[in-house]
Amino acid sequence: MGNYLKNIWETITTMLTGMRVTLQHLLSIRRNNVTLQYPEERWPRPERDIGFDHSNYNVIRSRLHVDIDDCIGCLKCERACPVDCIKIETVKVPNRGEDIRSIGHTGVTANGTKKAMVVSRFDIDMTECCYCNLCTYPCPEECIYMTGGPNSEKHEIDYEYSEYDRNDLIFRFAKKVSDEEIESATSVSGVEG
Amino acid sequence: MTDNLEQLINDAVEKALAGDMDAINNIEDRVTRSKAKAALVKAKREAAKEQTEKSSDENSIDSSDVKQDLTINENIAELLIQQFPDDIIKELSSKEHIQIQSKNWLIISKYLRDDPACLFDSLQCITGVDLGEESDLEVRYNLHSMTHRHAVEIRISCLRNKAKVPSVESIWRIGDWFERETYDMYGIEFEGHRDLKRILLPEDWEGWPLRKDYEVQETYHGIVVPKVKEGWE
Amino acid sequence: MIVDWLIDWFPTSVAWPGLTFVVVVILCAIPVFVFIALYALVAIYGELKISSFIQDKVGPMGQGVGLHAWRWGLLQPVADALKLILKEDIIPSSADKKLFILAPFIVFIGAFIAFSALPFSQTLIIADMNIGIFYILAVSSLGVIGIILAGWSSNNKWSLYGAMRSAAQIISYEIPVALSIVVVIMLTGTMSMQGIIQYQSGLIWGFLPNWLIFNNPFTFLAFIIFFISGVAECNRTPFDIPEAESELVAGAFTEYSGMRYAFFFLSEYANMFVVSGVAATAFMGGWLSPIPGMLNTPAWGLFWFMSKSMFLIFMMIWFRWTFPRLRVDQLMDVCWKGFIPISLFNIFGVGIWHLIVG
Amino acid sequence: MGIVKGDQMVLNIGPQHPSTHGVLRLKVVTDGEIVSDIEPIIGYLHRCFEKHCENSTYEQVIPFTDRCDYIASMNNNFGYVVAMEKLMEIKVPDRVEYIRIIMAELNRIASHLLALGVYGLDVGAFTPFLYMFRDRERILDIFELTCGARLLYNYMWVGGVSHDLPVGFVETVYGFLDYFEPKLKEYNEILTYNKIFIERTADVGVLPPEVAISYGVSGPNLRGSGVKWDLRKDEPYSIYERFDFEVPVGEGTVGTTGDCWDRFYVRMLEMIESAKILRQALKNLPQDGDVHQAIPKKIRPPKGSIYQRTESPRGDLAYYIISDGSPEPYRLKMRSPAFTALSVLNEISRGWMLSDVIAILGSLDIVLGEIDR
Repeated sequence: MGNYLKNIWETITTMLTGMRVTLQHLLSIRRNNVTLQYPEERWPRPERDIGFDHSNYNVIRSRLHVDIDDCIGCLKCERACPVDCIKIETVKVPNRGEDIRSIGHTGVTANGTKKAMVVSRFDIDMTECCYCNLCTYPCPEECIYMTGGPNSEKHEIDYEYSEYDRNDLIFRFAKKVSDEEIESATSVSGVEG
Repeated sequence: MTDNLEQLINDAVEKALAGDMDAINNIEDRVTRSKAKAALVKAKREAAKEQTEKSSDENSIDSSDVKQDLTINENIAELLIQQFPDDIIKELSSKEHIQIQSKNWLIISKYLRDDPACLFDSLQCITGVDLGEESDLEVRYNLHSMTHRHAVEIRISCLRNKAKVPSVESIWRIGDWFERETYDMYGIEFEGHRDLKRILLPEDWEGWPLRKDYEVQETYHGIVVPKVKEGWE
Repeated sequence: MIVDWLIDWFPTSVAWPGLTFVVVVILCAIPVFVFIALYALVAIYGELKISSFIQDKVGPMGQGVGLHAWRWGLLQPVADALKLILKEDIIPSSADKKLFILAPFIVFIGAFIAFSALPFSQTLIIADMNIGIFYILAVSSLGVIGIILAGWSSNNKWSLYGAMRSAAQIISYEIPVALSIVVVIMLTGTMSMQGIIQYQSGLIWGFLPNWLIFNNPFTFLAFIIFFISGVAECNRTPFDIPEAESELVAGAFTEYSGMRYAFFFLSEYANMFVVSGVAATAFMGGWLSPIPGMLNTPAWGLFWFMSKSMFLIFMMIWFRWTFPRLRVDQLMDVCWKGFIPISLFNIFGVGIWHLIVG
Repeated sequence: MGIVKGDQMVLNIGPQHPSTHGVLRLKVVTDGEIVSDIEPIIGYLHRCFEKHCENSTYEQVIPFTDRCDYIASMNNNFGYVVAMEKLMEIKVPDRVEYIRIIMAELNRIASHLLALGVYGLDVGAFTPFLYMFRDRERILDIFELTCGARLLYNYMWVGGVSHDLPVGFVETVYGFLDYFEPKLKEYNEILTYNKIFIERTADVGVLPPEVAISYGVSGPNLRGSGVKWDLRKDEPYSIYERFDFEVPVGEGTVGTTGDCWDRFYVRMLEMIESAKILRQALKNLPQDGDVHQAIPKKIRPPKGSIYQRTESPRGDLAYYIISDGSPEPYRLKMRSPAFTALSVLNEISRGWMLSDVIAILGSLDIVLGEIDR
């Protein structure tokens, strides 16, 4: 009998304790609220300079970006990718470090490296990307990196990107010129050189 | 002019190495700035290289300590050799593992679990290994004792086309699932297992995926199994 | 009352007296249905908001398009209801079609007809029967048939589990409910709802309204048992084992969707109101004002009744978002080993008290 | 009167079910509400982790380990890099060790919060679940601040970590701890000591220590059975021997030792211990040092094999790595603690009710990503 009454007593007290906790939350919702009204308000993403050489680099891993003018086509990022979501094709140029205007090819990177390749294709399939950041580290020119967040001035890119067609999530960074144009441009300049 | 620039870059790099990235970021000319950055990267890499070399030197001294951390008990091998002289393959055994023949494995495992000097009451892991396309398969058992707090690794090799090992499911209950997993991946049959069937893969899967000579099946239930992604579109 | 008034109002010389009756019933049923629908919208909104506030969220805030785009998400329940109504009506191919279609209506009818005896105010009551409270107890357990039909006809194991649990639960909890009501009937000496309320007018101890919860400790206990058993009859947490979304997916309602599911939902909320209404009537003075003698017009009566019921509904919502769920056998334990002995003891106690004090 | 035996019914819980914690299927043989046999059917989430690893370089394995136990990715990274560093005999700088331990313990708290919250959901309490997720979110924010990812970090690398700590990190974590420690009282009030919760969990699904050891159950589940066994204490890896903390074990406070409540409460106590470790680590964190310093240029371990165990939030997480000297592992086997924990389900939930099976399954805290790999 004592046990029986003790049980009832425990039940009542612990339940009332629980109800007190929830009532406190109910009454102090203005102070406790943790949610945001999503499309209008957004969670601030941490902004931080980690000493990486892009002034706009953001620690957030949101979306890969390639400064294609700086890419020398070394394929290191393609090899580093664990899920093979990067595809690069290159064409050799006859003269290292020479601009080829017709296909918009710049000869020298921002770091001063003379390019030996025209990057004819640089596709990243963001549907497959696993955001591991492994491709950004081997890049000798630091031209592939993760961007995102409102604090990246250069790339006003949505944090939550979406497309109607999954093919639109394959990002094509190479200059939009056809293979024939590249071929003719590289061979012509070869003749001239 | 060029001397000036180089001087500027060198200064900036030195400052940056000391932790002041602003020195580089404040350079106004874009080309100079990127040159400075390139120099900084180079300098950092060299510094890192030096440090790795240095630390690898330290490692060679420390490596003796690392070995002592291991809880592997070397006496177990001697004990087993005394007890089961025919079943232990001494040539292939070392301090860290004991290679045994599969025939008496069930008896040995019972001994390992119950003998007061061993008391391996916990089977940590069963790992199947394919030793190469031409050679045998191997099963590795990592045992651990909660009482003595020591560990041992037992290895049993078996033929590739007639892979059979006695089951230890009755000794350590977790052997049940571990053996099913090894069977699933390597096709090693554990004799005496109550319910040996695939565990992770569907029951009608063909082949043993973790064998080195495994070839992906063409179709599964009429669905073409996609090969490695070859280019897009 | 309303029924009587309407019947009087009709010309008595109509050829078929039965027709009068049918017309009157329909005239009474329509406002009740509208009331249930409106009340359900309010209650659902309340549940959304209260649960959100308890959980440190703000709940629906009316961001978006269409019906959602209004202040504080006030139209959220309307949007939800419209969504449910417009959804495709799916009947599983292996279900027993007739019973499957019938089940939601039976559940709803059980809750619906109980409203006819609820006294909303001095004059606002559909029918003031002399066995009003007995009638409510009788018809509110009608819903269990609907739940069993739903579980059986869905031809789904989860539904069957839910239905069997629900049947056991509702039938068991009928007993403590009835035993607590016996306490009320003992004291008031009437089963008419209005009669019970009339008994509670006046003061007790000089300052408290003479409501039954204040009358004596046994009636207070009876109120607690009645209310908790009522929560169990509504299948709400901590007694929601027939639905038990983490165990039985959705219990008896697993296979239901769209309009039919909305009916189950509606009847759950209607049941909540019936339980709260009966508790408010039998123990908290119904439409009586908390300050005896003041604000006792019929309009204020409606207000007092609704606020008492809504307070009890708020308690149910509060329970739901605080407690875990009991296991099915523990639920039966609570009923058979806890509530029923205490209720019996209660009846005894009230009798003694009445002899000595009253 | 004998027990009336009714017809038995086979019930499939899952693969789509609210409380299977992933895509698990339980084939349950029931007699009314009583469960007489359970066969867990796994593999719905099999992603060929081990086969993948044999075809990736050692660096590329780390993102895959993230995805095994996606609730405690840091600890999975940690186990792998500890194994690799032992195999390659790399000594990492002190700062890196401290950073790793801070991250691992933060993730342990996050993982336990999820386990406890979801367990509340399993027994029907919705609100504690959201309270715990609210606090877990703060830990994820700290991770986001550190490495930019919230769930799958790829943070620990062989020989170092990917990003150095941000400015103000230590203060942020101190702030979190100051916020978090009082919250435990709230969880206890609303869930742990709630009578209904105790009724649902005490004496249910008792796992005796011998059975637990024989089934290879480890981590909080084993400690819930009263066995004082924690790899951080008993076989210290990294620098855990420098920290002062207790190993909480189940004591059967409200029921039998080894019941669901004990397993639940051990996790609750472990969060306090993790907070303790965090405070010590933050105090002693070396201020300077390059986190990339010890990262080898090429990861090519010498020939050999290693079996390294670490304590993940779910138990002994072990990696068996066999290297043949190439940049890709010859064989990489992951011994997942949740795998062994799930295998004991049938043993301890036979004879209980259907609702209890859900409660027992929840108390084992399984993550299907790790079981199926």
